[in-house]
Amino acid sequence: MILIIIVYILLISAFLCLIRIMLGPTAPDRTVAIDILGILIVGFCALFALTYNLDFMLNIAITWSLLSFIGTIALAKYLEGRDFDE
Amino acid sequence: MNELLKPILLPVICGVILLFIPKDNKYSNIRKIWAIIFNLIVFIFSLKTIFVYNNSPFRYSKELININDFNLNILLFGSYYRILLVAFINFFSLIITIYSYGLNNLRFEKIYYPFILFITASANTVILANNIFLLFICWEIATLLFFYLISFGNNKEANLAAGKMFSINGCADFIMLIGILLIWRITKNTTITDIKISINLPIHYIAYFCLMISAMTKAGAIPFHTWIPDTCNYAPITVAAFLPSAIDKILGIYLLALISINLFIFNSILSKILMIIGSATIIIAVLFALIQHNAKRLLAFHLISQVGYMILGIGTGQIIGIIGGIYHMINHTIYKSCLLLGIGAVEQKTNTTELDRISGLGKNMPFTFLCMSIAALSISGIPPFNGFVSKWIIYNSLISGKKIIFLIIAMFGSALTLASFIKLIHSVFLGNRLEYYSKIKEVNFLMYMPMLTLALLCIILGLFPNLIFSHIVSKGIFRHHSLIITDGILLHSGEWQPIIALLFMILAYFIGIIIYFQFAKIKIRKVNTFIGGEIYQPEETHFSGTQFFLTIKEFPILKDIYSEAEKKSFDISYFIEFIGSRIIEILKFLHNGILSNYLSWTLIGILISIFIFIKF
Amino acid sequence: MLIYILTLTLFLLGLYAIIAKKNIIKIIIGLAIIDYAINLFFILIGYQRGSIAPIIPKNSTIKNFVDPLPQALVLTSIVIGFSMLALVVVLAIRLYEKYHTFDITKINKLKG
Amino acid sequence: MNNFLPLFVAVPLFISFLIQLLNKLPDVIADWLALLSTLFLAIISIYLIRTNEILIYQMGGWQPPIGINLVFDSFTGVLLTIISLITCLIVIYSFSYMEKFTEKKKYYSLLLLMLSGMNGVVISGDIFNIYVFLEIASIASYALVGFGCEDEELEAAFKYLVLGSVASAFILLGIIFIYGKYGTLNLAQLATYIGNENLINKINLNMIISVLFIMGFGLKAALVPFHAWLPDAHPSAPAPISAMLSGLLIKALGIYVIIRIFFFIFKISLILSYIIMGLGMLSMFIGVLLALGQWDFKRLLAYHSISQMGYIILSFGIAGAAISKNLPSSIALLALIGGIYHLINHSVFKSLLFLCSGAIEYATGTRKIKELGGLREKMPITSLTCFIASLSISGIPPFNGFWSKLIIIIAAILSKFYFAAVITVIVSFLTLLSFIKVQKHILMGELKENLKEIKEVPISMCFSTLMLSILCISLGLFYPLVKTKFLDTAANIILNNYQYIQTIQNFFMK
Amino acid sequence: MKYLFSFILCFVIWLLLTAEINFEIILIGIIISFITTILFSQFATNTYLKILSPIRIFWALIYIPVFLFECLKANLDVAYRVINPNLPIKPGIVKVRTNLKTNKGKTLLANSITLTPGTLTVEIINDFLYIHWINVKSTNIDEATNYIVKKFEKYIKRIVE
Amino acid sequence: MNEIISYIFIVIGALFNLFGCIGLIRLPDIYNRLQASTKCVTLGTSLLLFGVVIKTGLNATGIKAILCIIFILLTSPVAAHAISRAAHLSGIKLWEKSIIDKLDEDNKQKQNEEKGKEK
Amino acid sequence: MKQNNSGMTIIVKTIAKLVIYFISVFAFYITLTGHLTPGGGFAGGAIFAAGLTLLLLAFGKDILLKKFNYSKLNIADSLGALAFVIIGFCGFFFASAFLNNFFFKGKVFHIFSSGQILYLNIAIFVKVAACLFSILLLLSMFRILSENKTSKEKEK
Ligand code: NA
Ligand code: NA
Repeated sequence: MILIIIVYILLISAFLCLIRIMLGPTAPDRTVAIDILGILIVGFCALFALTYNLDFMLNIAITWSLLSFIGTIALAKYLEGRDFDE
Repeated sequence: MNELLKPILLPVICGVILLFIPKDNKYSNIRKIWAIIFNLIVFIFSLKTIFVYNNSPFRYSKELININDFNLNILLFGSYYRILLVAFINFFSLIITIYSYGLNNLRFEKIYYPFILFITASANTVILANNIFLLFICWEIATLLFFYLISFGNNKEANLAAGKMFSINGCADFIMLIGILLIWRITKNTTITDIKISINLPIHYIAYFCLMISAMTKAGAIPFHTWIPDTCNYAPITVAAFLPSAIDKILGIYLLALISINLFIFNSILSKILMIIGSATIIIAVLFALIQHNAKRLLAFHLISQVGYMILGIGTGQIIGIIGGIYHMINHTIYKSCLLLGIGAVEQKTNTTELDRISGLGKNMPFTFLCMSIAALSISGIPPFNGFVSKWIIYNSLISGKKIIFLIIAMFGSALTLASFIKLIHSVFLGNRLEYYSKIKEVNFLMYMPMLTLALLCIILGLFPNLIFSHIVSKGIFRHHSLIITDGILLHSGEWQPIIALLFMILAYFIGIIIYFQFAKIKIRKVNTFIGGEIYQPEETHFSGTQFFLTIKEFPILKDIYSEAEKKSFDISYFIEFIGSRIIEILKFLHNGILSNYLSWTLIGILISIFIFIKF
Repeated sequence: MLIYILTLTLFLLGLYAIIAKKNIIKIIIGLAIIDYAINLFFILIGYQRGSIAPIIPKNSTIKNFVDPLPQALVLTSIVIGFSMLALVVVLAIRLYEKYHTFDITKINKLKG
Repeated sequence: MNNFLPLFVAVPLFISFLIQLLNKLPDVIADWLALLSTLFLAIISIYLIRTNEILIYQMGGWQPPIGINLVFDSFTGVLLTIISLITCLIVIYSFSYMEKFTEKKKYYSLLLLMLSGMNGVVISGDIFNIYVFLEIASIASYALVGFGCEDEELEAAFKYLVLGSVASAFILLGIIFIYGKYGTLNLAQLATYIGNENLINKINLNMIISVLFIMGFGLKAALVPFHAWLPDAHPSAPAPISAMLSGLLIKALGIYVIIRIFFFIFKISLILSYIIMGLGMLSMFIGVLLALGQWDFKRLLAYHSISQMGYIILSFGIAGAAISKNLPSSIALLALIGGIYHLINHSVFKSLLFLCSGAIEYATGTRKIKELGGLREKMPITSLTCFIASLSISGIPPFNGFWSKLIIIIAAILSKFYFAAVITVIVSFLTLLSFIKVQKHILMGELKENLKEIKEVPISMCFSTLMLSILCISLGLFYPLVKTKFLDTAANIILNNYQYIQTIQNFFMK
Repeated sequence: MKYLFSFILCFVIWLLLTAEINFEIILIGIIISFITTILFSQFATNTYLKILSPIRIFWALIYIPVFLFECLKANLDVAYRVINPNLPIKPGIVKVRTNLKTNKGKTLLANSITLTPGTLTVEIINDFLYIHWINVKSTNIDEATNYIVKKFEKYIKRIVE
Repeated sequence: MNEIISYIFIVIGALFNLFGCIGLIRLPDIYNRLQASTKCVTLGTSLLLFGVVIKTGLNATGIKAILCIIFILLTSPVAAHAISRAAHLSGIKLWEKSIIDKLDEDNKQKQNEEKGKEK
Repeated sequence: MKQNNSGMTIIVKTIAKLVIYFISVFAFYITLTGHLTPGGGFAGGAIFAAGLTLLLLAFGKDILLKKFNYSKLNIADSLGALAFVIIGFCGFFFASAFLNNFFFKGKVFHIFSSGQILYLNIAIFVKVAACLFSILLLLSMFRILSENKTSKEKEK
């Protein structure tokens, strides 16, 4: 029961992020939303690991947080108007 | 070795040997001499075959491949008639090779002589083949070799002419393939001597027409003639004399006779169609011949026109007419080659064949003059030359078949032929000799010897027509007066009605001569203009016989015809090319390099296939 | 059923992008979307309600795994799709170097 | 003996990576590595095809549907042999030809990757692996098309890639449907499952699957209307690659799989045969018409590839129709023989033609037909081989193209598809016309002023073209031998597909 | 010596990840740590080793609750502002100064600032940080420094420098 | 007991996440949104993970969760900083009711100085 | 203190320096336990390549290319692939079939179990990491080329 409530809370949060991605208005806004979405997914993974007692879900959580971070950095660098390898 | 394999394998072997003589110029004479020797050997062998023939046809068969009843065995059948034709082909090959010895502008010598031999071999195979598919293959190879023979000339126009020639002939060849496949479909057989189709279903007609179109294209009947003028004009003269005028005629008419008599049972509808085509060919081609200024083109149109007689003869469906057609084919080959070789000799000396530029060469080139005159008289059907005999037989058959309209057309064609040859002989050999042609000498012996031979043949075959006839009759095919189907030729020595025919002919020549002089009177004039001691270019000052017929163009109906002809309205190949190029343009336009178009095609393809699945 | 239709929509969306969009990058995105849609579809084919991933964790007693084969195949398919994507991006960049445009309709030297 | 099967995939893969690794060493080593590996494959493929039996190999020792298994039958054998032989010659050709490109090693490694993909497609026993190998070969070919990195090459590669990927997507979709419905991807198992079902002639999943496959593999085989990538892509690649793409790739990825799927898995139905025949005729006709309008030698050849693929698929369509109409099996067999034979022949002469075009481009620097002329004087060997190849593709006896075309026509007539026969004859003529044009403008005619200095190409290139033209001639001259040795068995395998199914079933029963 | 910190770091991470200790894990851990250290040797510095001294660890242990408290405060503050229908915010970017010299110190400071009440490090130029402040209390550089930086700086100085 | 505490943590974490996301929607400009989202969501997720740690104890899962917390705490402020910096560099202005933009002023001043030097 | 202009701010750099060890070890972890949990060579390689990408982003290419230049990546790439095929061949030669699992299989849920899958995973790791990162490098290098070109054109 409580888990379902938590999941719904997280889903609403994710939905709000999606709205921000849609609304926009600038590229950094969307980037932020994507970043947040990534972290939310980490939360999901943790919940999943908890409920099903699956060890490897946390691997996924770590991977996701890591990729989300790198992606955000990459987008930020792009938004600065610089090349990837500058 | 089987007697029938010799005329096929010998030329191939000889040709391959010739190919190994290096390209270097210093080997030129060796090559030429060996070519002559080889051709002589081949010819002698084929003559020998004639002499060893004893009333039963030669046969040869070798099992090769059998694809689900489609028989690709090598079957040869050598009846007397066929052997005779083979000998004749080899004879021409020899004549041309000898003549070529004197030619000095053959840039493609290394290929030329072997290819002459190869073409001979393939033509021989076509004649001897008893498997209709084998016939097709060799037919096609002959076309290809012809194409290469012209294209090797390295000459742009020759190249174009070769292309045109090939696109028309090749197309016809593939139509023939369709015909052959239909025949196979109908009879489940590919052996010529076993096939006998009585025409009553549409598919039979289609099969016949497919083969007929092919034969006529090879022979050059209207409307499939358009390749001939260009080819004759731009190809080397020996090639023109060898192929369109000799080999192709023989093959085309041979095939026409074969399908009309052997493969199919001839009926009156076909007879009418053939006769209409024949007479149209006679008259239209000769009308075009009249207005030509170039000797080669003029001869080319006569090449077409004469085919009309042969088709007319075969089209009568009567034994006598068929004999006449085939005899005319042989005769035509002789005199037309003679004429072309003569013009070749003139071209060798003057570097031109434009009639306006040549005149009065009679004294310089007496042998050429003589030979060409004989040939010209022969083609015009003047007795006692051979052209007369064959035309005579054809006329007779027309009369006996009560085909008077066709008779009149044929005779009128003859008259016009005479007129146009008077023009040719006049403008080349008679008239005033131009100053810069005065030093011209007769061509060498090896060049006029073949012409003389041919001219002699014209006379001999005219005087003693039975020389061939009697042999044909006695050696099995035409042994009896009744209808005997042995090889496809029906012969019947016929009831001639010489008097009526003779009368008509005299009338016709009278008309021809009148036409000639009518225009000659009006047009002859001569202007010598000197300005500042310089002689103007001769073509501006000299008016020769060619101008005489310009006024023909002004005749009310003819005018339209000529103007349409200039617009190429009669040229089927031109039409097809036009439509084809439009389609290709549209297709090319569709491939416009835009990705979404390509993708949408694929989706449309999917939708259509779903539709087909659902619908059916 | 709804989820299948959604997958189909995704697929058609990708197809639409490839056909209708002029920008090369959008076309590439369309390709990627098609790839995703198909992989998703493949996973769905192997899914059964109430089952979990076909991975055996330590000390686990779960028995109702989903069909593992589609997942293995999808992994392969993803790898393939990835390498394809890498190649197409390289091509797109090089094309941009040559043509100075991302408009596919202007990149049509080859026609006829 | 069946242990040899994985080598067809593994050896080229291994050599491909090895060549990449030897980046610092001279190119000659890469040359020889590539040559030796392809030669090795050619030898074992010839060895295997002589055994004339169905061989099965299990990768990693797992059973289907999980395990990967490789299957070798006569049809596979024919394709493997032709692929290995021609690739071997193409590698020899590349020795000299690829000198002018900077990254020869990368070229070889992509080429071998493509080879391994093709072999994999041909030898795979399950449909998903066919897809995987197909993708490997396709991706390598996309890269090779854009190898020169010029504008047009990149453009062609991009378009090819997009269209090819869409096709792959459709193929994968079809495979997913198959898996969803039957729960296996093994060809033999599928055949037994589907064999009990209704034929695909009404609206059901099988119909959709076959449409998807027709589109997907039809695009890989460049059948009209899925052909648009080919005339861009094939001319843009380096000549040896064009030869491989046109000669081998479209057959291995397109035709072969279509045959495997529609003749082995689905029992071919009449309507399907009609669709295949329609595609074939459309390809033949439109391809040749477009070829007639081309003045770029390689583009012309590319359009001819479309046209010739039409012949091949048409004859398989005829075979399918004959089977589903219950005509005598000899007719279906004939059509199959015609198709397989034309497939082999087209591989040989189209590769040869592309290699010739490469030689001409190598010597003269152009492939515009109008800028060429009279090359027979300066480049006798290339001209001779080009001449033979063009006669071969035009179907002039005694070269190989003649027989296969004739067989196809006869099969069409025997199964009463007169229209198809007439189209075939017409297209043959147009092909001949088009190659007469090529000969006229490239080999004959006057030598252009700017071509006076050209020389014959190096020996390795001449060797390959000569070998291929010898192959052209001997395939034609020894038709009866070829028929009894290769074609009959291969056609029989397709016709009597239960043998294949039975053998595999028995193997896994053990 | 320089690589020791990296090696130890890697090894510890490995052990944490596997959450198990036996012979093969340790063996593989050593190998992997070795490989990683070599691969990224250019990023290894001596300075991190200093952190391992007991005094610094002590200060770090003190710092963590301080920081967490600030963090919680920050979150409650922000949550309040977000939920409040009036949206009581007064944002702006201010400039603050730091006395920290090392990059590590500055980074730690910046991250701490970002994670705490209504402040976000936008830019760092030499000794100055530009902070986005959701509720600006002072635009003066010194006052702002007092508000934002001072509470972390003393700890960070002791931990890192 | 453990379970209850863990769920309390998890719920609080989830709520923080929600607040962060509401802030993402409600707040007026990119910088303010970053404020809300980074802080709340980082802490929220950390709390959530911490809840997991409490529930599972220090076994493999728990340790990984701790690693994940550390990682998020290390990286998410950096990400926020990078985005805000990028936003500022790409010229995105603050909300119009903002009080001060010191960074912008300083940049302009610097530019003016450079221009002065050039002159 | 001298500010290095390439890469991003010191904050990012400092964190990247620290985090890269974690990413790297995690990538190895994912690879080596590929036969026990989801993951394996492909995932591990991708994570490793992502870590390198982070370095590339944070520091710019100059620092990174000292160690991970294109030719080295290329060699690693083909070595990985080669290793895979060689392991496959081992199955072919030492056991009955290509890719046959012939290595000693150890205890379940230990790293040294499942025979050669571990080694295959390592090979794939090397291959994927090198390949992905070299693709990324290539892509970013193209961008520079084009910019250089356009700037040169502008100069002209
Ligand atoms: Na894919
Ligand atoms: Na593809």
